[in-house]
Amino acid sequence: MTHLKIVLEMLLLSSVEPLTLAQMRSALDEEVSSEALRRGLDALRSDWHDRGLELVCVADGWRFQTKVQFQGYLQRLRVEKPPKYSRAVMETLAVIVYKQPVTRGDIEAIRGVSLNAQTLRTLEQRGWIRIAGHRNVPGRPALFVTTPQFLSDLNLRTLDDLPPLQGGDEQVPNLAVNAELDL
Amino acid sequence: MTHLKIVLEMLLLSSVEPLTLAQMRSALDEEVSSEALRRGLDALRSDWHDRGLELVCVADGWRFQTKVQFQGYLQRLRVEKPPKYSRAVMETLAVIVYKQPVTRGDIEAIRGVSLNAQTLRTLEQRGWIRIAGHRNVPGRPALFVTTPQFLSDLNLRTLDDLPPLQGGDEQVPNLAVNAELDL
Amino acid sequence: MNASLAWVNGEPLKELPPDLYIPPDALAVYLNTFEGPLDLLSWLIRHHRLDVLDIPMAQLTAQYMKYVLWMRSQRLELAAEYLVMAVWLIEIKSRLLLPGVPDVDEMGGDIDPRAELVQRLLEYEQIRWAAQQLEALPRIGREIFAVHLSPELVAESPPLVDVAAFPLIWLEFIKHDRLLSHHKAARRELSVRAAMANLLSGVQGDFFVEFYTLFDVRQGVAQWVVNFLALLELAREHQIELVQNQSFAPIYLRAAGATGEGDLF
Repeated sequence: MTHLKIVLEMLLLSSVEPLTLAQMRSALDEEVSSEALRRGLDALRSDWHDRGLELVCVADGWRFQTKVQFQGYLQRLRVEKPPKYSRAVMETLAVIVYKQPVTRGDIEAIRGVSLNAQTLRTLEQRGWIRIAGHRNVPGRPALFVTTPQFLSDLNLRTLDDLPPLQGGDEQVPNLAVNAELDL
Repeated sequence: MTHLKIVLEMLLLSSVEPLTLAQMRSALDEEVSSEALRRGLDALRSDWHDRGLELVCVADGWRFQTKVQFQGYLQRLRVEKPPKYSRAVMETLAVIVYKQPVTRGDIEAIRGVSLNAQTLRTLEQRGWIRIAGHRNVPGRPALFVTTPQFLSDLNLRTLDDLPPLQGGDEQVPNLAVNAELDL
Repeated sequence: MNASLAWVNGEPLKELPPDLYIPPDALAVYLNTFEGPLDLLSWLIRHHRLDVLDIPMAQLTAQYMKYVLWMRSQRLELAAEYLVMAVWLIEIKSRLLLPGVPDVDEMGGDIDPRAELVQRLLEYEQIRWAAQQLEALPRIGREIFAVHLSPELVAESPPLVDVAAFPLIWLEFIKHDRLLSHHKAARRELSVRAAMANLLSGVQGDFFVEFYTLFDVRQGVAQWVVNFLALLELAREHQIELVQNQSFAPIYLRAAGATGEGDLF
């Protein structure tokens, strides 16, 4: 393994947050071109190919993370259960993700129900949404958008990596067929 | 790399705490003897021999840690990205510094926004503010003041060493009261 | 499809009976799982295999009303949205039934009264679907975990704070405050009391003041209003007198109780 790869691996494995290319370059003791850095990261990624972790590039940088197929081992080890979000929370998130920036009123209009204050707070506390500004209408309601951390937590680099919304009429068969209820 | 080593490596690198042999065995899907487990860990340790991390056995279990000779890279990284308090935390601290003793309500009135409980907790956990008493009004709200540790962490001898405010004391009428408080 | 809808007397309820009779215990559990009227409607449409683009309004409204009335009879907490939706459904149904002037769009084409309902159902359905997709994505802390070395080895140093930041923060507060005090200053400037004092000092002695001189163009409309209010106030307090010889003639002001030696008339 080259010295560059050894240092990059060590940096990435010991950082709690994803690292940007700029951060990695600032940590290195000698000048490294972006090109060389990228090649080093690519090589490192293939080195880990058949291991339990993978090197990924998400919204806020590069990080090592466990592969999905190993979740069973980790779940056996973990005492704390990850939070399970209600349908209200996930639907609210979906509206913000696909229609951002949106106001609380927009969310209520699409879902057809009034929004519990706790629902938005849950998403804010998770660091997935934030207020990006205010709409210039009476009352100046807050405009919500998703954060880079939301993308990073869902293992995505940009919003374009999300499954596209099924549009208009193709939706109909789904509506007719999907008789399953999620209770 | 054997499957056992891949799983152990993944578990150890993603665990927040050192892992005991018992924890590792409980996470594995098949029965593994202590002997086999130890051999796997030893093999893993030599695999990492010429890399930036090392696998060590400490009092409360096994863990990966960065090698001492790589600390320089990590320090450069940390300098590049010094952690910062949020605007809310800094503003709250400034209000307490100049207006102490203050209640949560005072802080909210000056900042013009409601105060997140986490903001005060951050400052309390840092040991920079404490509750000095309660104001004798309905609800008996807690009165916050700065601590001696705040002064010493910021290299100040007394509160008078704080930079003076432009615009004079009429902007901060309570400033003179500080003298009465024994901190 | 194997998931049971609810458990009734220990028995899993796999599917709701087509005749809509559902044991009350099950229905209570079941209705609480709806995320509002759009969710209930889109379930009814799916369950009865109706065509969302050609909704039989009478049938859908009847089904929906059965649920809503049932919920009311059971005193289930019924959000206002459900009743609003009921009103809307009935309105659409009646517009379809009533002969009369059809709604037309700008192009002159007929508008199906159901169009907005269909639009909202489809939009909600998209979001319901998207929420399921988001839920299924692997998530940090659930299916995937970021690496973590023991905290003492990569201990984050606590944030550093520069003392010089405090006065700057305070300046921000003061600036904010100045904005507010600016408004207060503006209010003082337009004080009716001040205008009254000003007016009174102008009519000392036996001088008359012509009414129009109070409305100097340079003072602006706000000041005019204040001057006029001051004038009315002074007249009410009998501190000044207003004199007008005849209709549309000039109006004059003078201090109350003046001798009238300077009388113009």
